[in-house]
Amino acid sequence: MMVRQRHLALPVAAAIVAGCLAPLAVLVAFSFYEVEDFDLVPAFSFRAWGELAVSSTDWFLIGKAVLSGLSATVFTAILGYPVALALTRLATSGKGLAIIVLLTPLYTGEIVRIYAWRIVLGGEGLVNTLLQGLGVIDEPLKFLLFSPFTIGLVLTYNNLPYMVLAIWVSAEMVDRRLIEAARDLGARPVDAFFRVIFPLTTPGLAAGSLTVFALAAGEMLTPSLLGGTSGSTAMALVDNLFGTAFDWPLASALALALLATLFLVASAMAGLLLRFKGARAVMGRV
Amino acid sequence: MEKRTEPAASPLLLAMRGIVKTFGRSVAVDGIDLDVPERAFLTLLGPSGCGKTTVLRMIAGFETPNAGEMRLDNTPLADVPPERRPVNTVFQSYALFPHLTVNDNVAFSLKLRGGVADIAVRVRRALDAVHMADFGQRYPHQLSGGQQQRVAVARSIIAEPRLLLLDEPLSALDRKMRGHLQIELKALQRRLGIAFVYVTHDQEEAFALSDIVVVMNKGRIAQKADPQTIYNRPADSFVADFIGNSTLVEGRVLERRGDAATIETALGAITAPAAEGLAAGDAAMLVIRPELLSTRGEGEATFTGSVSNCVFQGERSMIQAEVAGVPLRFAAETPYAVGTPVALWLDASRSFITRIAA
Amino acid sequence: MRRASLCVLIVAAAFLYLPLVVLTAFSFNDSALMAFPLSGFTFEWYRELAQNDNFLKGFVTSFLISQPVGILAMLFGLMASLALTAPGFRWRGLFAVLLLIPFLVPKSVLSIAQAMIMSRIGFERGATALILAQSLVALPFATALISAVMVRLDPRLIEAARDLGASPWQAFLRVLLPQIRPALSGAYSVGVILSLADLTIAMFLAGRTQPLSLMVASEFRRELRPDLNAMQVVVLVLTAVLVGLSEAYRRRRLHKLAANA
Amino acid sequence: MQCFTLNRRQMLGGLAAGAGLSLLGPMGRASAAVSEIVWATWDSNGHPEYVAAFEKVTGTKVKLSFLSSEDAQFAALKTGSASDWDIVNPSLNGSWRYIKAKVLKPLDLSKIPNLAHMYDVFKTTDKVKGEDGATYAIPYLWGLNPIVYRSDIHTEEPTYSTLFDPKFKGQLAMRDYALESIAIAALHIGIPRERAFLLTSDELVEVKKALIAQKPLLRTYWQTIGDLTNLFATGEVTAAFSWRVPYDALKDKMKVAMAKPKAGIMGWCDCFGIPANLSDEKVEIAYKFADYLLGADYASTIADIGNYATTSSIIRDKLSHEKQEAIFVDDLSVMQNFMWPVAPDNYSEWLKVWNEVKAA
Repeated sequence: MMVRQRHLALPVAAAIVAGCLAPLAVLVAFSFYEVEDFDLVPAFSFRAWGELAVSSTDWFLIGKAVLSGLSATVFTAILGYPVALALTRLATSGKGLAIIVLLTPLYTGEIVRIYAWRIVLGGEGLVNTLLQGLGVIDEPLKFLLFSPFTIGLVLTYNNLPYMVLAIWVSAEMVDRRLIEAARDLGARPVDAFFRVIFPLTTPGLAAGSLTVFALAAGEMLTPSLLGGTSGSTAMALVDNLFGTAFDWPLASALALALLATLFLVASAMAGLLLRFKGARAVMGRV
Repeated sequence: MEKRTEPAASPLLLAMRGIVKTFGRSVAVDGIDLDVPERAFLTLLGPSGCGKTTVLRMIAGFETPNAGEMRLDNTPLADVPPERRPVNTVFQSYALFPHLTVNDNVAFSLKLRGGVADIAVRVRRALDAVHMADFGQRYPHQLSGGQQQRVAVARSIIAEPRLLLLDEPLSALDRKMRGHLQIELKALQRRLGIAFVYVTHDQEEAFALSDIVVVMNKGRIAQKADPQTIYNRPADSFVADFIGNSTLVEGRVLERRGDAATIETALGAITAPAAEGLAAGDAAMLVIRPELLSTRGEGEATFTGSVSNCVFQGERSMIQAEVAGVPLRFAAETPYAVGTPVALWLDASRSFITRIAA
Repeated sequence: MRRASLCVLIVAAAFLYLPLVVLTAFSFNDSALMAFPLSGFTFEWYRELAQNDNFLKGFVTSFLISQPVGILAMLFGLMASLALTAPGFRWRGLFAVLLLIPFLVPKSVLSIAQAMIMSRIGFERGATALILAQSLVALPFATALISAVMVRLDPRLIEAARDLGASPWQAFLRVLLPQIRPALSGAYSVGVILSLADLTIAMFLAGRTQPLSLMVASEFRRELRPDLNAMQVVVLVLTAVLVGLSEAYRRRRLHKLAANA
Repeated sequence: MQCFTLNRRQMLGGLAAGAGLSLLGPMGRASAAVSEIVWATWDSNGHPEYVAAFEKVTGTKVKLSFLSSEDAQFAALKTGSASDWDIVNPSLNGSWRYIKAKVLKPLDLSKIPNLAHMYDVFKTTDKVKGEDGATYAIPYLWGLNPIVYRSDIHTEEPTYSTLFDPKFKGQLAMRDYALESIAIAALHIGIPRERAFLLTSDELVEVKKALIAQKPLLRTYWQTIGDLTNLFATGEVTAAFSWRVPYDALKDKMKVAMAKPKAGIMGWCDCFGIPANLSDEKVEIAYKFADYLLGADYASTIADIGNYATTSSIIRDKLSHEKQEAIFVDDLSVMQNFMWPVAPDNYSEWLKVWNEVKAA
């Protein structure tokens, strides 16, 4: 009877194949189709792939997606560690509250939140008004809004809770006595972090990094509404090719190229993080 | 056993005065004074929850006392973080770093200091001291419990601390391994000449290892003395009850004469050495340890009763006999059947009349 | 040490709540424009919100969609976790990779691809499509939550239950389920949250169904109205109240359990 | 364990919810023919207020589905992913695409009595006719897209070249839309208006250069008209190629004005159309809606609130002269000066240029 437990994988796998792999397979097929008079014609044409191969714009945007995914990962990790570690020090009752506090911002609609950021960061916005009122600056800081800085900031904001959660879960599993042992053996808090906590939380960091990377690299609303003239993204281009330009083959090819690139970078990232001794020690025990 | 040096005779290493530690509303340590002399092997003994581990953690610097003062080598410890205290700890679960090899675990504190030239040599030496030199390349999860324990000890002595704290280091090991390691630990302490503060709830272990035993109860020190004194003259009924397998019989002091007193109990009036300060009329407790009861004696038997329970323990049996409603325990070479009538002789001069614990 | 942690948490909360504070402020601001300076206090936007049937409908739609998403995510996550932790499962590695796919593919690419295949096979877009697609995206999260608890369970407990005469199904119900209940609850919540917050999938797959997120995006296309801020505040407060109540309820139960024990 | 009761309740709630949905589904569909139609249109053409009278008279609810771009509308119809739309909104100049791709139903004009009131210029246009001579779309609303600007900052009325003027660096905005933005850049670099939508590849290269040079001057590209209104209101932008919506929304709050560049005013005209696959039971109500769009109720509400004119003369004479002026029906010859944006044959090249500009 116990044998049956593993058969539960079948419906799940079927759902993923139907809902996820099949559409992606269709993308592959479409990328070889041709468009004639607004009609998608089955064919075996390399037109889209050829166009993609020589398009510096497309590859630039794919690179940009990777870069913004990576930078969001790095920033959320740097900010996420102190927050996650502070959370582990809370009393159990506080943790329940903390998780609610952490997740609530995710409930708010993306669009409304984006416009709230405009009010915060705008030329006549909260931050500029405050800084001018304090006499720190004379002219409003224009780079706060509609710049790569804005994209970085808001992508970090949007993804910070995921990173914190992942590291937090991992950090809770680190035996507190190991940290005490490190301190006892002469490690300052910062030594204890780099020599014990960090190595032992790399699985959490890896999980968080994958999440944040995938989410940030695929974002299009935040860059387009807050990034100003630097807000174009590969995702928006796919959307544009699909909807506006009616060039499904190229849209499919670009989407697949983006996907493949993200997969490669993500696996490289995971591989790198999981090569740490700590990750092996933690995973080995499980 | 040899007569030990009085604690006060060695120079003082650690002094704790009026230490209080509370967690929320519960008081873990309730105003204790404790001195640890140089080169002493001091054991904190008590049931779980008595505050012994908290004392250890305060010495290590993981907890900050709410009140009181601690001095190590006459320097206040108040603002010294754990990493700057010349104190190392062997943790109950060993707390070996799972991502580091045995060598790296042991070398941890030396590497942190930087500029230590002979790390490899010293690691080797520390591992030699615990007979683990051949395991340097292994990871903790590849070691047995006893081996992990040895590595933990090696790791905490390599930096030559002034004081080594051991938090129930042998509790997770089987009986035989525990016996081995007790002997090794004691030998190691003598060889290194560092003071050990050892936490355990196992009185046999405490007696086997310690120069000084500190029995704790509910955050306070119930008694602090050498093992023999603790055993023979427990300061109060708590210590008496916690140590050994004694029968405690409540009664009232009839008469006090020098070191001895006569106590009236359910078993009758018995004269025995008594705790200082007990006077006629005080409620007190007579402590009867199993080995003071014998089934053969001269003259009239002290008590007569019948066997109510018998536990076979191999070389001897532990018998419980009911005497005037009081269960008395004693050892016998052969098992007894339940219901057998027995006559018992008490060596009253070696029993003890002690205070009733608060 | 404690103080440092507290400072970190306060700064983090300030950062996470800054935009929410701003939109709360503007939900009470006496101006139709979302621009500084604040011009006065009003409940006008809440009044308008209360009179707007569309939002109520959108909210109900979103809620109705989020529930099956939560349940599907939980059930499929449970099945996936059981399979992942099943003894002697040869395809475990492959299955784990498969589970990661819906998560690594950007939602918009996935939704576009799903919309394409659906229009080809004539599967109408709408609530059903939306529920299925959102559940698929929530599945990896749910699985991660449940299996994280499951791998740490002592397998001997199940063996003990079997030893005491429980059938596999009884062992699952009486031994495994009680232990993973918090994780299941978490998986369900993740599904609900992802569904409520989702805009991307809805843009491509909602069809005639108009969840709140889509409605808000659509309204914002025309006009940035403060009653949308008011609505966000109401949703946040409602969520907070619900969570607070369930937490209080949970604690009372704990007390009761403790008292009975 | 402590979550058990909560969990069970959540699950019960969820099951009830699921049941509710499955009930909603068929009910909604069965009664849709009479109770509801979905109108895909622009955010400025369809407000709930504009269709209230229709809903009242017919008892049919009009559900608004706002478009993001004409191209997206076309693509959605073409791919069948627009199955939820009952009435669509092709532009006058873009109708040929829809007709050629056969995504619209030929219309029975006799079912739209209000056609009689239509201005001749719209009545006679053959842009909405197919090769078979049938009419596929009905123009119903038109207007022009001005440059909206802050008159306190721009002392001179802006032209398209103002949008390329370094003097206003960081205060300008363009719409994130290839067709209009490229045409404006073409006018700016001196290409005559007749050819602004018929650019050669070489001209596109020049236009691209101008647009890339413009990028640092722009605060942002605007996505939706609500977005642009917000940008004006928050002081981020002082001049932008726009629709008239921000002007109407802000004219009482700040000094804003509309400029109609002499180089060529972008006109627009939206049409009523029925998707080719619309079910028969909905066609009748769709015709009623077309008639409504050309009737007095829609014309007067949208003139009043949105400041737009319909293609029908039905209420023109009842309006004050100021209102006539505001919605440009005082002198109908204005239409002769319009540039009608139209997707060119090499449109994909345009889109490519625009994407390259944005990614530059």
